[in-house]
Amino acid sequence: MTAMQIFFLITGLVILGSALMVVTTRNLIHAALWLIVTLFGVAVLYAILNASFLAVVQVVVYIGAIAILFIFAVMLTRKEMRDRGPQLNKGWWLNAIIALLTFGGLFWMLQSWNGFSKTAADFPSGYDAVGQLGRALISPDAFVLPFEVASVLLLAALVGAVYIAFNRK
Amino acid sequence: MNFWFDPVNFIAHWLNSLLVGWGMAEWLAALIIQLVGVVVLISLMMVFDVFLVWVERKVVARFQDRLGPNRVGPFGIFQPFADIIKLIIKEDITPDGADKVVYNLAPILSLMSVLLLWAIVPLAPVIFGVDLNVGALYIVAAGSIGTLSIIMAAWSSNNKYALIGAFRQVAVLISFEIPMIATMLIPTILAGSMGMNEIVRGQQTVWYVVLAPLAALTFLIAAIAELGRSPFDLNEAESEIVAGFHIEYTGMKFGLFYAGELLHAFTFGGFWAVLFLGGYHFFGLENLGPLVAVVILFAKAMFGYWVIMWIRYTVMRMRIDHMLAFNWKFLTPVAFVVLMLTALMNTLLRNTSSVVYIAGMLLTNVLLCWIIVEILRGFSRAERERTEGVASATVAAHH
Amino acid sequence: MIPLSWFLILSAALFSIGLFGVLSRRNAVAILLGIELMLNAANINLVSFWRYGDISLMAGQVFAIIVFAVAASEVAVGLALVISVYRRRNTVIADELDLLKW
Amino acid sequence: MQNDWFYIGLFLVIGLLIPVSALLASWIVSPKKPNPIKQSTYECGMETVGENWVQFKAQYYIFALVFLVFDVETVFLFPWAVSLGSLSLFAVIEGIVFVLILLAGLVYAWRKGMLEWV
Repeated sequence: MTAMQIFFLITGLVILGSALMVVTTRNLIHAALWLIVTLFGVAVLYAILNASFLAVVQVVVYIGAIAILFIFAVMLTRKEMRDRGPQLNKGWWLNAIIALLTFGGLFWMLQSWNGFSKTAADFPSGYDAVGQLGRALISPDAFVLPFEVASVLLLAALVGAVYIAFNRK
Repeated sequence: MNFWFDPVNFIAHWLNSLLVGWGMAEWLAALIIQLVGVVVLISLMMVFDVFLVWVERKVVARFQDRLGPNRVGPFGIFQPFADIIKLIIKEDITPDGADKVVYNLAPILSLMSVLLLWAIVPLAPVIFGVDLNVGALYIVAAGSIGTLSIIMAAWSSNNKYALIGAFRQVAVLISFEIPMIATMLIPTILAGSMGMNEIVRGQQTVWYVVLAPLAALTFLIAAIAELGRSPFDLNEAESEIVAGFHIEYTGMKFGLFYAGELLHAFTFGGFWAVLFLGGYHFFGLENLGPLVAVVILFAKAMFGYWVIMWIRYTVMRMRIDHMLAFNWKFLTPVAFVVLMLTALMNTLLRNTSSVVYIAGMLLTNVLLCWIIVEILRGFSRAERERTEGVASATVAAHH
Repeated sequence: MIPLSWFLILSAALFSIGLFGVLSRRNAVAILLGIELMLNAANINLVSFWRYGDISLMAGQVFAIIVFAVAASEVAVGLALVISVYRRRNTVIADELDLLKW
Repeated sequence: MQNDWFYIGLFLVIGLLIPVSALLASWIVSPKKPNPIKQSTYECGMETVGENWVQFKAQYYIFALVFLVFDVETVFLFPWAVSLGSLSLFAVIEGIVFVLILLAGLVYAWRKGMLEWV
């Protein structure tokens, strides 16, 4: 057990624990705050995986924008501060079984794959992942089309969201 | 290895040999050295923060034709220590109905988000926390933790004014974040890297404020809005919502918000210096030694901080609709146009001689500035004619 | 060094928790929170496959960034729908939105 | 690169500990004499009426929405900006097209009057 592995296990426990709080806590603002803990844990995982750019982007996009939007939406769709009534469906135990089965199925499927417990080579120091990413996003024989399509997707989302939510008559 | 030219490594080596000489494991010694470095840097910033309280009070006093603190010690320099003692021994009130955990966490996160920024500031060529290759986005990430702390503070303190103040503040923060990110892209393009060290190194010959003056100006305006300072201090419009999101905070918790705000202003002064004013470069003076470079950077950061204070104590508060319209209808489009033009001109001119390159970039900015001013003039003329037309129509109706 | 399996198991667990949230929550906003968890689980997989494969192939990271864009669009449109429904029906409980069941 | 993040992690921990220790010092020293009036919500001396729930202005949400879209867009632009120095003019044009598409969204929101404060 190396220090890195212990650190990974702690991060993983924090992620899973806070994710459980997201789906079970009664107070929706608390659920959004727990989601932020989960997302921050995922950012730490990206840092462990040497994906610095994605780690920072995770914090910028998820915590800085998506979580804020969630908190705004929770505040916008409530008549009072307290959450009344049950927060889970009646058949929640059935759903828990479905989720457990999904996890079991995924686990079984993954462990039968021969690359399951692969280890990675050491990360070359001075490897410019951000520059590589930029060139991959721009070069015509790589991902230039997804790059432009993402822009169109965001445009469509903006137009659609603005139209749906605030169509004044 | 010389103390004058590489103080950090000199001390680190000395500490390392000392600790290993005591029979300590190599990795533990390395960890302790890193820890000492972090603690020293953060303590330095906290001590500086105390000094900033005095600077801010003294400067605002001069702007308002007063003397400012002048009783405790020479020039009142010990006033902040009296303030700190007062804050510490003050009773800490938690209002009924507050969400205790979130309520206590918010001021801590607020100060932490500012302290985190100092991890990437290159104080000198050899004195810096860490040379992160995603520095520019890291600034935004730390800022988003600050935004979060505002929402947490307001929601958990169970107060109407706090919530209204936080909504306003967050709306302004997230709106002005867009031009700020867009202008941070420009030094990134010019230096070819997001790392702060690389950006400062790229300004050895010419500061980016010469190559992209419009971007520097836009960044300053967006930074002032990010700080929630006048003319963008709607979050604490005293006559409307008392003190904004930290209305229910007393004692040391309020002190943390206050300390965070002051240090944030100074930090953005520092980033303005790093991104546009050449960082620790000052016409070759930084070659005298890293400690001189640190002094240069702090002087430039202080200049940025002073400009922010100057604007704060001179300009009146804006209305929120004007503020958001100013951002979305003016600052954001301008920032993106500057970004596109800079990227284009940089690519077109990069193979020419440096004189042509600098002149070309500067001329592009001047031309763009002229076009923007012309558009604004046309717009305001139309607006004036419209309002005058309305006014004369009402006058006519009255007769 | 951490084996790839740990990342995959973690992301499978996160995905299952998100799935549970989507299936069990009554509030529509909370359902969207569950979907965020599932998207994050997918992203962990993409990035760890990038790291454990050939790091000079950027497909994993590019896909992860595209997932960020998709997540942002999903949240924007999803929450806009929730708000629109709340304005018309005055509820965000998914079970009570049964107009199409008739 | 992981060493960099290790350093940032240390920074995070110390940056948390310093405010916490300030709060602890204050907690040890300060008097604690709670009473109901002191604990009540501060509204300039007026009795607090109703819950702290205020009508949330939908306009704030629109700005958050527009912000979200632009935030994600700039994330795409950072790798582009970093590698711009080694790319051809064609790549610059691609980035400009990307920005223009997004600005079209801003123009749409503007023309629909969504950016007005009503």
